[in-house]
Amino acid sequence: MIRDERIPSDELRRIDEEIRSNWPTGEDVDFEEAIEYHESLPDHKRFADVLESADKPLLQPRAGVPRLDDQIELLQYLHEEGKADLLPTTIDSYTRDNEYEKAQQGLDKALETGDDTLNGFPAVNHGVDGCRQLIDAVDAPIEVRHGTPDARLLAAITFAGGFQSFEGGPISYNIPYTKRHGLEETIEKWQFVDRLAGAYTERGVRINREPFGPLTGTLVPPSIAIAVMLVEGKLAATQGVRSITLGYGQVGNVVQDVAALNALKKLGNEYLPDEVVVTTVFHEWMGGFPPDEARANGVISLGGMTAAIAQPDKVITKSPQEFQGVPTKEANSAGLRTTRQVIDMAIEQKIDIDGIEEEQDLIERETRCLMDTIFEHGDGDVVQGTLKAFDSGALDVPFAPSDSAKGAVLPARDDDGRVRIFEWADLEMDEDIKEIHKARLSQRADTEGRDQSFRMVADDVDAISDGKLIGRPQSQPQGDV
Amino acid sequence: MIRDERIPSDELRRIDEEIRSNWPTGEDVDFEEAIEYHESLPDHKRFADVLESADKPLLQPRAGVPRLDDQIELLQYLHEEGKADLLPTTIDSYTRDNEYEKAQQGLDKALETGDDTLNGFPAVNHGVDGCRQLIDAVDAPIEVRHGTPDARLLAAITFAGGFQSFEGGPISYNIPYTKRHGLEETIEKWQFVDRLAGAYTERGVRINREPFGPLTGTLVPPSIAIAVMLVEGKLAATQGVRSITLGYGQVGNVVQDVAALNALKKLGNEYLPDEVVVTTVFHEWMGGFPPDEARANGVISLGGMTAAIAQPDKVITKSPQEFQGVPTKEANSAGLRTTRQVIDMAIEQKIDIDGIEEEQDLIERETRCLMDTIFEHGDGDVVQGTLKAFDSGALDVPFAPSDSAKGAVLPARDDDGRVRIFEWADLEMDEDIKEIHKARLSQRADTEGRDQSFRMVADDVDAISDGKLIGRPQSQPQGDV
Amino acid sequence: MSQTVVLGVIGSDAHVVGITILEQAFSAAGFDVVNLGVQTSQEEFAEAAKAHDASAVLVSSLYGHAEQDCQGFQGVLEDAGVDAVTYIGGNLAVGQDEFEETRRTFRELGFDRVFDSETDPEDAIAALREDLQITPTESERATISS
Amino acid sequence: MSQTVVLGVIGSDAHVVGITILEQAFSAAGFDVVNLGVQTSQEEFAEAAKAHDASAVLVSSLYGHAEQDCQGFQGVLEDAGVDAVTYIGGNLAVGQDEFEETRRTFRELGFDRVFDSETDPEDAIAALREDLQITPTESERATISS
Ligand code: B12
Ligand code: B12
Repeated sequence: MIRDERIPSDELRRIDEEIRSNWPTGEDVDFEEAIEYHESLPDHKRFADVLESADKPLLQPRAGVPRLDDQIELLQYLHEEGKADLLPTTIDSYTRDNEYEKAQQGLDKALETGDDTLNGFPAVNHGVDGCRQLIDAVDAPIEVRHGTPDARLLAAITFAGGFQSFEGGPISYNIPYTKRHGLEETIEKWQFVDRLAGAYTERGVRINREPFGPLTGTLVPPSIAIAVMLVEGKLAATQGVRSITLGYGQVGNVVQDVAALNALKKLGNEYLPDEVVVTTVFHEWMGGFPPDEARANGVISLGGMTAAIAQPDKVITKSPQEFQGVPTKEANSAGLRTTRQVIDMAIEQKIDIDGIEEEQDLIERETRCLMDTIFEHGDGDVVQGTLKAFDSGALDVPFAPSDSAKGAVLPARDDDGRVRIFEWADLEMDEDIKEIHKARLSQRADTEGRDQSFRMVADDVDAISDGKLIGRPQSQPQGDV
Repeated sequence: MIRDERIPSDELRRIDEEIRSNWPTGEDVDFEEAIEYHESLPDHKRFADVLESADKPLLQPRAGVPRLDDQIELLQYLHEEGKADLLPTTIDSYTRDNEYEKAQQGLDKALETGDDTLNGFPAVNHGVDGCRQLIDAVDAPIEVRHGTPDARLLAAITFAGGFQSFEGGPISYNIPYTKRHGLEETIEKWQFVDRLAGAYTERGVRINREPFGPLTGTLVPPSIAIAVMLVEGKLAATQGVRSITLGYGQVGNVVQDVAALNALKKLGNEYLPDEVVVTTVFHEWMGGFPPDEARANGVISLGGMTAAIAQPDKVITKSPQEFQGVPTKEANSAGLRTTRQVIDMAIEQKIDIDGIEEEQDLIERETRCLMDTIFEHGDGDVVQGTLKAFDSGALDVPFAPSDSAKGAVLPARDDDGRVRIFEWADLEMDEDIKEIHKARLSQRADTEGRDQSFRMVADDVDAISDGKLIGRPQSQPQGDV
Repeated sequence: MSQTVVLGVIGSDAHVVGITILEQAFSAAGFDVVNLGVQTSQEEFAEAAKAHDASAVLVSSLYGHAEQDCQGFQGVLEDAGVDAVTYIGGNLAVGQDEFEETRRTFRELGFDRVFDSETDPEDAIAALREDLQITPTESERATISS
Repeated sequence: MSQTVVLGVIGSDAHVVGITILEQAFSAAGFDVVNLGVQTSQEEFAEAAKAHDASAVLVSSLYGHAEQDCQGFQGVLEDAGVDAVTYIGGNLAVGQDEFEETRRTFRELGFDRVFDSETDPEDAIAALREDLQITPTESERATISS
């Protein structure tokens, strides 16, 4: 029975050898030599140090293209023209499915015809050497961003390749990203990833790990996201990770977003062991974007404003082309610079908004309910607790495609635009908290003169892309404006 | 001696005839026939009614091109693609100088070669008929926006031409816009403009008048702007205007901007006669913009956010191309839609920021000091008081090019980014208020480890275009970030 | 003719929100919806369509690999003996391509209609109602601009 | 040679902030600045330059009418017997023109250097120091990119 326990060294070695034989480039991984390579990197490429010592939110975009030279050019551009502080390398979907053969075909096609049909950088296919060429060529720390349920080979190759930060986790890269993988399976696989990061950490190469906070990106109630972050943070810590960045995706209500980021930071420090350095990352709105770059800039700026107030350690920016498809490098840079301008204009201002403490308090209480139920489900073991809580529906994520989550919980916005829970299904929560949500939602229903229904949820899903925050019915009163 | 008194009817008629003979198109103005034309306009083209009955901030861009057909196309585009609620017609600089001959040459050149060397719509040259073609063709209310010290003929023609809103005033279109005209002269000329608007108003055609709040657009302390608005509002009311929109230009500190808009609304209702309907307009940042559209979008969005919180009746939007030159219609629409998205996402949220009341209180006290000194300088007469107060420097505007203002007062931002007064010169102000400013500015000087000097002012002037709010010295600590 | 529609996200794509909305909209419009969820293979589409005697197969793809994922799809359907209207919709190309080009690509792959991601579910429902009640000629079909 | 520079905004233009900054920067750099303010005519520039025996005339224009306002300016200066370096800077064209085109236009109107509105005052000061101390050849001048 899988538990929240550190993988023993010999086991680590065994798995490592096994997974490295899955694709030819796995052979080139040599741990000792990799440590040396990391030690040779200059300070400003050490991801954890740069992030942890920053005195204002650092900006990082998403970006990945199949060919190495293109990826180098892209990242250099985002660094120089977009003024990104931290850089990403987003991995293609075939690699995420461990279909390295298909990824190879895509890469070959890209190399031959110049036609990029892969939606990211196939790091496994590029191998240790390819990764290092990228690390060497770009003058800032780079993180691997992906969405891979079984990321063991990807981790082995990219860590050896010089990357010092790795996104994802067993829940956050399973529940929103796949229906094909069981949760037990992904937990086991991510224990290896974290253990490997821990092995580097032990040798002084602190690999930063970043659980993916936004989950399905669509109206995720803050406490659910935070609970998942705490679980993944704990699992990583157990395996020896010492630099953990907990994530949260903007819901668009400033008070709720600031409160959530505060709660994330506070609970992160509380639930994670002292030896872990906890940082936070704020993702600009991860749901459906407006099909209009000008309006998209408004969404991005509201994220920047929120970041200026909450001051997370890092902000993942969106581009004005988010709706349409993978952005051009110009659009990606534009998203960075728009965000930077808003943050830099607002960050020195004292902006204390009423009600943040109250909302934060609610989020913390909700999160504690969820954490308590996880511990109870597992008799104190987080791994078992997580498995059983998801199984019973006591822990759940809205719009989850995975079979490992019920996906039965449904969110809706209240009259102020904060995300509340409309359908609890089996989610564990104190009755008095449920009453609070209920009261807020019925207030909205009153304002709109309609019943709470899935229609309201659907309207909220579309609202931001339609130019609003709350999905009001078309012909009804507009609330207190 | 010119005083704040209503121009008698016969005098109105005399001046009207005189100024209409200044350019051939003046002949076509027929007041009675114009009233009929206005009465024929549909409700949704009645500027004052549309503005006063709106339930959320209406958006209006700036736009003006020389040719009529181009102007029609431009406004239709801004209405349909930019979703502007209210439209502008910005007048060219020659017309502002009453150089109708030069404007005609520019217009002829534009018609012949297609080359637009005029920077706006020469409404006098287009005449009553041209104006009405514009009003007829565009499906929203349109305002005349200009910057003309002597706008009498422009008013006579555009009012008869169907425009129902007219920007400017004797101080706000003198002090920031010209050094050639004395204040006494512009007051006299604007008394005519207001009196003419009053004559239409008496006949049921409520012409909306909008004093230009941003003044020089560059770090204008809120109380100075508000005092000028109150004076111009009072002058217009005396002449019979009943729909007055008081303006204010964003300084970029959210608390100060919200406080200033609140104070503007409150003092406007207090100082202006009861029979006047007072509305407010917020101008997105009027100072130097960043030379980068992406960053400019951030500046614009911060304005939208501020508008969502303060909820003025109208917002004048900027375009991302503000730095470069007159924007394309696409960029102008983009500025509108970015603003709309931010406002619509934020406006239903309850965002109460601490310290707004306190800042508002300070602004109100400052404004009352200035108003008191104006009344005292004029022995109760606002016109004489304004003339004498500007003359003595008791009333002053920073960066004023006009010889009628000393332009000796100098603003600088405090450590929070609020605009304070660094050099008072002869500006009238209670000692305890001066002490508050002094304390705030010395706090900033401490943070930066440098003395207060013109260098600080210059740095602040450039700060937003350089991507910050406060002009910190390059190598110094960055404040409390 | 049965009014069953089979709905799913093809390939490795896990974007579930769109089909959740579509399922709800088509159900509300009176169709029997068989929602296969995300990461559905061509074969799973074909089997389900056959098993439920579906009159329409609605394929969704958001993540930019639609073109590869749909290669040979019409053949798989034919081999399984499926005779249904086929629609595809979502975000069908990687990057910032022109949609008309994309539409052509997927029409050539055999889809009866191709929808972009700005599509209102109501438009797809209207189109399907039309396609199932009358067999439209090519010219009529063109007027619906899909 | 005197180190006096005459500064002003030409035509009907009232944008005063730029020349306020420039006045301060040139003064701090040791020049004697005669600031004519906004809305200065060609004749006023010429008179002041003559009266103060200026070594440079710095013209600013922001509002987009610079080209019309500067027609014949060099002739007016010559007629007044002014022998000075002439610079123009600011926002010199209406709309979103390419700056290189604008620079050409104003070089043809006779200005020695043309600056865009992103110019840091320090760059203009450096250029003027160079122009006044040594008479640069056309090739040297080109390297300062103005
Ligand atoms: C939310 C989201 C996610 C969530 C998804 C959670 C989940 N499981 O659903 C997360 C964060 C997990 C995610 C992951 C990824 N995403 Co994503 N995601 C989005 C986002 C922001 C919104 C999608 C959404 O839910 N929209 C709301 C719903 C209601 O609208 P919809 O999906 O468009 O569906 C409507 C219409 O399209 C239409 N429709 C859809 N299908 C069909 C079918 C038919 C027949 C018809 C008639 C109509 C129709 O009707 C629907 C209902 O109105 C979009 C960008 C955007 N649109 O703003 C990117 C986007 C789709 N994602 C993208 C990418 C690349 C990915 C990743 C590959 C990479 C990554 N960054 O990690 C992974 C893929 C993982 C995987 N295996 O699938 C790209 C796709 C690029 C392309 N096509 O060129 C997009 C466009 C973002 C971008 N600009 O880069 N994503
Ligand atoms: C503030 C402002 C105003 C204020 C001016 C107050 C005042 N009296 O000074 C107000 C609101 C009154 C105003 C009015 C108008 N404005 Co105005 N204004 C601006 C704005 C936003 C900032 C200008 C500024 O102060 N910048 C800060 C200073 C420090 O920078 P600067 O002026 O560029 O000067 C620096 C450099 O250019 C350079 N420089 C300047 N001159 C010279 C000369 C030399 C020799 C050298 C070496 C360097 C140099 O060094 C300076 C110091 O660093 C600009 C847009 C922008 N830049 O963001 C528009 C802008 C200049 N204005 C514009 C226009 C059209 C007008 C109006 C005609 C129309 C209107 N909308 O009402 C009127 C003109 C009235 C008149 N008669 O002049 C346009 C010009 C369009 C064009 N050139 O194509 C602009 C670009 C806005 C736009 N995008 O439409 N404006």
